[in-house]
Amino acid sequence: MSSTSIALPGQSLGPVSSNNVGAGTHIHGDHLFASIAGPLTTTKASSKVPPNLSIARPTGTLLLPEVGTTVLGRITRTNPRQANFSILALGSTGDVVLAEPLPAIIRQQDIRLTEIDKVTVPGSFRIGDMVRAVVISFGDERAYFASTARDELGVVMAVSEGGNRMVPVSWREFEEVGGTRREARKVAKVV
Amino acid sequence: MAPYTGIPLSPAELSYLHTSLSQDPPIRPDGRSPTQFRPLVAETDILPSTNGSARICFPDGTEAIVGVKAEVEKTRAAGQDVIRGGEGVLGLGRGGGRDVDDEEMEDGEGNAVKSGRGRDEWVEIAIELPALLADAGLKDTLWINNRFHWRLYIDILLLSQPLSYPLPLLSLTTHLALLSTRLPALISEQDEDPLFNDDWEASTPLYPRHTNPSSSVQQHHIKPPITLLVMTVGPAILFDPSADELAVADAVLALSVAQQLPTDATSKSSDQAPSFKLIALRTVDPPSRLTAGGVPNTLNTTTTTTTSSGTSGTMGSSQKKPTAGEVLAIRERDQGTSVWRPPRGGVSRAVVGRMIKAVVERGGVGWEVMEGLAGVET
Amino acid sequence: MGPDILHHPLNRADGSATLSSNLYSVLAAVNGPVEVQRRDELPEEAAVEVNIRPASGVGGPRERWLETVVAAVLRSLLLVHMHPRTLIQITLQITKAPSLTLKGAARDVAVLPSLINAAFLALADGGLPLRNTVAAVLLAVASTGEVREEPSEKELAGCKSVHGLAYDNHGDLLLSESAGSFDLVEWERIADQAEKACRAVMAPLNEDGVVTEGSTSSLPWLRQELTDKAQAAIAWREAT
Amino acid sequence: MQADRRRLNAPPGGTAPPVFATAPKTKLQRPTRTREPDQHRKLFLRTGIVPSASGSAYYEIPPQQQQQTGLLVPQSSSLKITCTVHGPRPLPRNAAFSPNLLLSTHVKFAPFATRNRRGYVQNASERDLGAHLETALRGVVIGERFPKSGCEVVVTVLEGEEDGWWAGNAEGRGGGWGMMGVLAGCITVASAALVDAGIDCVDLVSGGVAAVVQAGTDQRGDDGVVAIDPAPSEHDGGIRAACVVGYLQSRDEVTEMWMKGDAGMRAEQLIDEAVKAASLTRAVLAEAVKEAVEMKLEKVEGNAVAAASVKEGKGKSKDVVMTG
Amino acid sequence: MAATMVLLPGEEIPTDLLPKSKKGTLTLGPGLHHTPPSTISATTPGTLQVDHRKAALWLEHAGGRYQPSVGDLVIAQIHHSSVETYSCALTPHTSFALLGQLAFEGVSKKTRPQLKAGDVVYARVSKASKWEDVEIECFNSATGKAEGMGPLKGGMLFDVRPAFARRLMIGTDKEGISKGGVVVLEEVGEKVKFEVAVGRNGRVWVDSGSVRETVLIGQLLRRADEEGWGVEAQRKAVKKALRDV
Amino acid sequence: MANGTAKPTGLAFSRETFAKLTPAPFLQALLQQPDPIRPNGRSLDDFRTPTINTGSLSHSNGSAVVRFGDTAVVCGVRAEILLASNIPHPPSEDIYDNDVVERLGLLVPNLELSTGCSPDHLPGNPPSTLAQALSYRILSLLHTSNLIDPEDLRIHHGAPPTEDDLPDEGPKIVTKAYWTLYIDILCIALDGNPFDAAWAAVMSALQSTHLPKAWWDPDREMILCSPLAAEASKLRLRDLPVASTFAVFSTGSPLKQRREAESWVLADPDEFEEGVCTETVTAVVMSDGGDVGRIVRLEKSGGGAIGKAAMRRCVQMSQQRWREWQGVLNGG
Repeated sequence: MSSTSIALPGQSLGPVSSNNVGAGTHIHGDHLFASIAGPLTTTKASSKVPPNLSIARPTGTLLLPEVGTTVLGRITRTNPRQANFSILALGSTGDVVLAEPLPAIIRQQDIRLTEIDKVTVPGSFRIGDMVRAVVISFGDERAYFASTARDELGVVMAVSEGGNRMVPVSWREFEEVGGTRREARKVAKVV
Repeated sequence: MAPYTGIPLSPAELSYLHTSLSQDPPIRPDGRSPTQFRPLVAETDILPSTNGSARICFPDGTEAIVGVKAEVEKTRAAGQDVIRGGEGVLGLGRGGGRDVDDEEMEDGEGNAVKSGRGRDEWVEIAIELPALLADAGLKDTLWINNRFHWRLYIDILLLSQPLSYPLPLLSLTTHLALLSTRLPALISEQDEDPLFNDDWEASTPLYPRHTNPSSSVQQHHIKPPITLLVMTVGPAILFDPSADELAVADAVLALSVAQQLPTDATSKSSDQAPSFKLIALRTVDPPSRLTAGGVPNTLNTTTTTTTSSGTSGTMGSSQKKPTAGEVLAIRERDQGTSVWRPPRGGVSRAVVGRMIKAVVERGGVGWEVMEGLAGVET
Repeated sequence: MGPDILHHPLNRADGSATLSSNLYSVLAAVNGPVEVQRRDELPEEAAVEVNIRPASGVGGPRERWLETVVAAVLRSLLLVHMHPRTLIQITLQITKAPSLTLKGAARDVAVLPSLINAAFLALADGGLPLRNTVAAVLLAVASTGEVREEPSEKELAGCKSVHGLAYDNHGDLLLSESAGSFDLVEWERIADQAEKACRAVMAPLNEDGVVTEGSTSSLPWLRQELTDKAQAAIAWREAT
Repeated sequence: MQADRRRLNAPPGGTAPPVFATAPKTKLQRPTRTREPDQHRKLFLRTGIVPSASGSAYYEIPPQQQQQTGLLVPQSSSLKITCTVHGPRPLPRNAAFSPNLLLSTHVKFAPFATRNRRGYVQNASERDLGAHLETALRGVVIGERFPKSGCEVVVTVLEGEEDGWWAGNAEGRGGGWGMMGVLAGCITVASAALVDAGIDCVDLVSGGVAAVVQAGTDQRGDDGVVAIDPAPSEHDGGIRAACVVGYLQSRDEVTEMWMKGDAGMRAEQLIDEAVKAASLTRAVLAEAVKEAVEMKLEKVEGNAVAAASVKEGKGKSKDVVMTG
Repeated sequence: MAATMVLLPGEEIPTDLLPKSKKGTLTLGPGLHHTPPSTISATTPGTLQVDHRKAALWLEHAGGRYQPSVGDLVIAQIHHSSVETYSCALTPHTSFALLGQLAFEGVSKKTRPQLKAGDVVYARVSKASKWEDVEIECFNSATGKAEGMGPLKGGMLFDVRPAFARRLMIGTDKEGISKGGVVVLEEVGEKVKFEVAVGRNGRVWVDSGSVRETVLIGQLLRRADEEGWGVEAQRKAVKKALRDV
Repeated sequence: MANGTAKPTGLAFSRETFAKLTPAPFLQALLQQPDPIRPNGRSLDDFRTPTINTGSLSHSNGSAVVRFGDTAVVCGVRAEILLASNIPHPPSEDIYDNDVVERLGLLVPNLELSTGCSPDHLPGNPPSTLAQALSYRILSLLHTSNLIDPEDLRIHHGAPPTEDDLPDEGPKIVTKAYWTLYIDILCIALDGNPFDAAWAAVMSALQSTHLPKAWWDPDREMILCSPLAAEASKLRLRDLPVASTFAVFSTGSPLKQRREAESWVLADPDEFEEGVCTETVTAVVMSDGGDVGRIVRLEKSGGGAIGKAAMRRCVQMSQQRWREWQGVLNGG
């Protein structure tokens, strides 16, 4: 791994004609250049497709979520129309930890795929819940728009009103560990 | 500078403007030639209570007023006599006053070297204009005698919201105001408390209008420097760019020029166009860098930003979208050819050279502007 | 004995009280739970904000420091989880301070007990949810080594060390600020005496209002005050 | 200066900096430039000094070897600059939508950074430095890759170049020549921090400064020489003109240029020399950045292998029982 | 009434004082905090009140800001209106309560009342959770009947302490004597005709045709609250006040 | 990256992610182990080993750079002159000597956090409450510990006898001016516990402080100083107080029975730990003549977990640390 060549911003990576632009690179004139510092990786070139050159950041790959990125975050406020949450980490297991939380919104219609009319925000999330969601758009000037309308998406960790840890017992309910108290959530299917 | 936002132009308009300005010759929205300035309103001596004043109004509505006021001040020379003894007092720390005491050590003996007696702090200016203070001549004319000097207060007032970089407007106005500034004639002798002739007619201009070779050294024929805004788009170099033009600039420079002091006093610098020298230059962050890039047609079907809570919310549609990687590739390959993309990188040295040349060369833009301003009726 | 107390002097505030000890007088006002600014908002708790105004002039770094200390104590005292995404605002105006200028830290420590006690009374008056009842005392160790409870201005000026401590009704130490020169043993002696004193002011009363436990030096003024106040509040019931 | 409610203030009487008397027998030795005109002072650059920031770097030009003067007052000034980068981060609530990364720069001298004690609040020249730096960096970052996010570039000057020799005469002082050296440093250190933060840039921008310096004390006749990386205190003849550039070597472009003074016919040469200086700094910059990347990679590997020692606190990671 | 028990914050309620209930569930009122399994402690100084019939207990406390709970009748002031809801103020400086645009008796999209900022409504708290904004309604969502709720036209608003408002609302026993020990309204009622609505949030709305009388009534209530008048004091004050009407 | 035993929720998070998502449970999990190891790899009582170097700032009379792990602080001391004649209300002659420094405000410490040392302290706004509180704690501690002999700050002048003096008495010594020390503390990198680091930096900087020889020049009516290092005098510190801060992590909650609460005392907390701890203790120990280490300042607030016993341990650790530090500071 340490044998990999390290590219620096501004370093020429060859003509565009024979290379494909990948992450961490950019094109200037007819040449491909590095735009971040990190190990350079080249995909296998085939007869018709030129190799794809990309540079990875030494620490995780992403700095910000992109459309389609799975994110983990905590619900910060809810109202009848939407739930606000702070994105804390990127990736379905949150491997990329963010230095600062990013504001995001799950709109009521994006909570579930089915029975959208029946779903309510309070019946799906409570402040403090840890949710897994996927970014569906860059959203408004402040918040990303995210969706939990998929089985493996939704609440992954929750604490009961009584302050006890809960575990999912169905697709719509959590239950206190060693307790009987149940609370309604949009539960993320165990993967 | 606060980020310049609120550019009213769409990516399409920006793209169009950029291409038309990149033509040779460039096609400017208002049909000007590259070196042509927009007509401006200028007047001087508008403030009777000042020693000199001017007002300039650009067609884009930006307007500035400058007032110059001169006051007699006792030259600070604390402990000067003691210092004569040869043991110097040197400042460590703030107290600029202290520092200049050393200066007294050199010319304190009363030898008649005139230059280098002026001090920066004799000119108090509201906004730091590049190189105004660099002009030693100005400061020296403020010297009255060993004990007294003029203090010049230059108050600059920008009357309007700056639509673009305001420095040129301010410098031109200041230039005019200084040209129109007059100081009362001195009638007292040597180092005694100065007495002045209250006859305004007898007063001497800070910057004599026309040069007469016979005049002594203390009068210098240099006009106050001016600062001009120059921008490049592709190959073109444009002067006095409008706010719209700046929105597509590749690079913007603010250049300050002053007249070249004739190397030998006998040269007929009066009849031929005086040469100009560059005395300050700085790049200005072009607002174009903050403009929004366009979306290449290939991506148009799926917009990546939905400020309006459209149907794009559902998972279904987001499946169709190209991966982030593909988006990047498409945008990069386009390189702003088919749609507008904010400029990247800087400006090449060669272009800078050309810009400088265009300003300072004999009969260049710098000369034109100064002539134009000299023509302003007072 | 015990400080002079006036309940609910301010009608506009949700809760308020004035407390005058032999050294300081403090006017405390409480508002809450009220709407909180977005940037201070805590998703699962109420934010606690303390503002301290000195007896003269505008506050400075010293007041900011006092605020952080008082806020820390009150935060551990309030049931902040009951009002998430709200603000509980406490304003403490010092109206009387020792005339003779005390030396730095002594002056800093000396004011804290009065601030804490005043703030507590105001919170109680405002009916904000409290985890416990708290009381704070000021102790000074004279150069002779003897410990003075609620010392006088003079004693304070001449003392070797000053100690401000606060205990709650479970005997938990919520605040301990000491300055001067002392050793561990001394401090532990101080802590014991302080705990005794704090428990005493909230000790239960029996019928004839005589203290059943705690030092005789101080009566359970705190409980007395709060009890009288609570009974006054339901006077109308008896009336009907 | 009125009291600042948020700081501890000077005694009401107000204080003045000490005034030094040159002791009769001591001869004040002005430092002189020993290196060639086209030679840059040795400089030190390291990234990743502030782990809590997205990116950071430290830049230093150590004081030149100075003869033991036995004076309290430093003979030659040195340059010490730190820079942290925070971002990409969400824009402040009040900010409007921005399609690009909103870069904002902030340059501040430490109170003890210069001979004249600095104030706590940014002054005009510090704000202007910030503007110059912003211009230099805006051109190099690829803003459109970080929509609606901001990036704070914070530069703290721990020790700044002087405008001239503290004991020098009028010509050496004023003119703010020191500022230009500082700007060159700011550009380089900020560039390193940006790359350390992993923000896309078209190139490594590096700062360089050159000046037209008077050979002798007398003004007339000689039109001086052009020297790169001038230390104002070393040029007793004074500095006639100076130029700073933020230079992109791989594109041969400048994102920032700041020229002051009367370069006469030498303007172009002055620029070229400044660019030369920038190229020299770039070498150091590239080296530092590469080193940093290699170190990060090793660390990542270390974690992946999970053989990290307990000292790094990784050892126990396996034993951690998750309690959601 | 038994010797009142005064509790200080953090003090537990002796188990022998807890009411016995068949279901084994207790209803906790204001001023009390439950820590599982079975610890009940005071959160504010106050006198313990127990209702053995309802197996309910709470602390009586005079001061403090109004805390909404479902079923409370409140007087709300419209602050602004959005697509589906009006945002109304119940108490100053607290986040707004939401009132559905259609939460009135027998209204449709077209016939719904057009309320503007400053208008006052008499409403019922329909949802009170610490996690979301409070919701109120101007009709009983079960029956769809207004039950006296709805916009309050004309008149004036007066602020009293929430505790006093509650006393005003306790109503009268079979002899028609106020249980809350407030007789001001009854007394005045014998001389002057007026409309009144009392909100638990410490707001009283009064409207007798004339402004003068309205203000007078408001003042009487205010002072009865602040000066803690007993029944007799109230009667005296009312007589004195009405003499010059 | 999966580690830890899979939970019913099927969650498998990396350490970093776990710490980020649910800091408190993460810390609790680590501390509940038989021999607790903190996330930063330290044991409960471990302080970060400091690195100090002094005199690196050329424009300061004294300076120091102190590093505690990833917390770095720079302190520069600048001496300026306060003319006695400029003092509005000069204190009476009989003023208790040690009070002069405080009364005249000759020590002016200011701590700057908005240097971008962490994302929470970005520049552009006035000093945060934290910064102000820290500045004040340092000032107050400087005064309480009587570190500096007022004599070191006085600039005397032997006034020649005037005729209204008694003939026999010689020139009487008057204090013409005082040195005022501006102690500027910049936090360059912040990873928790800024106070201990800042205080250590102040101590080291003051120790390395030299004041130039200064005298009153009657002719110019001003104070002049000698630029010769040889003539400058080193500032003497009477003592070397050492500050030790602890944070308390407690599982106590109003929703749980009091007896269920567990708590741990963490020495020299880092940023992450401070984020999940509300209760803190700071003990400042100095010799004050003895060799046991007497307490000059003891601060604790933010919770009730620390009682007498825990406090005793904290103080003893502080005294231990004070002993170790004597070497470090005297050496540094």
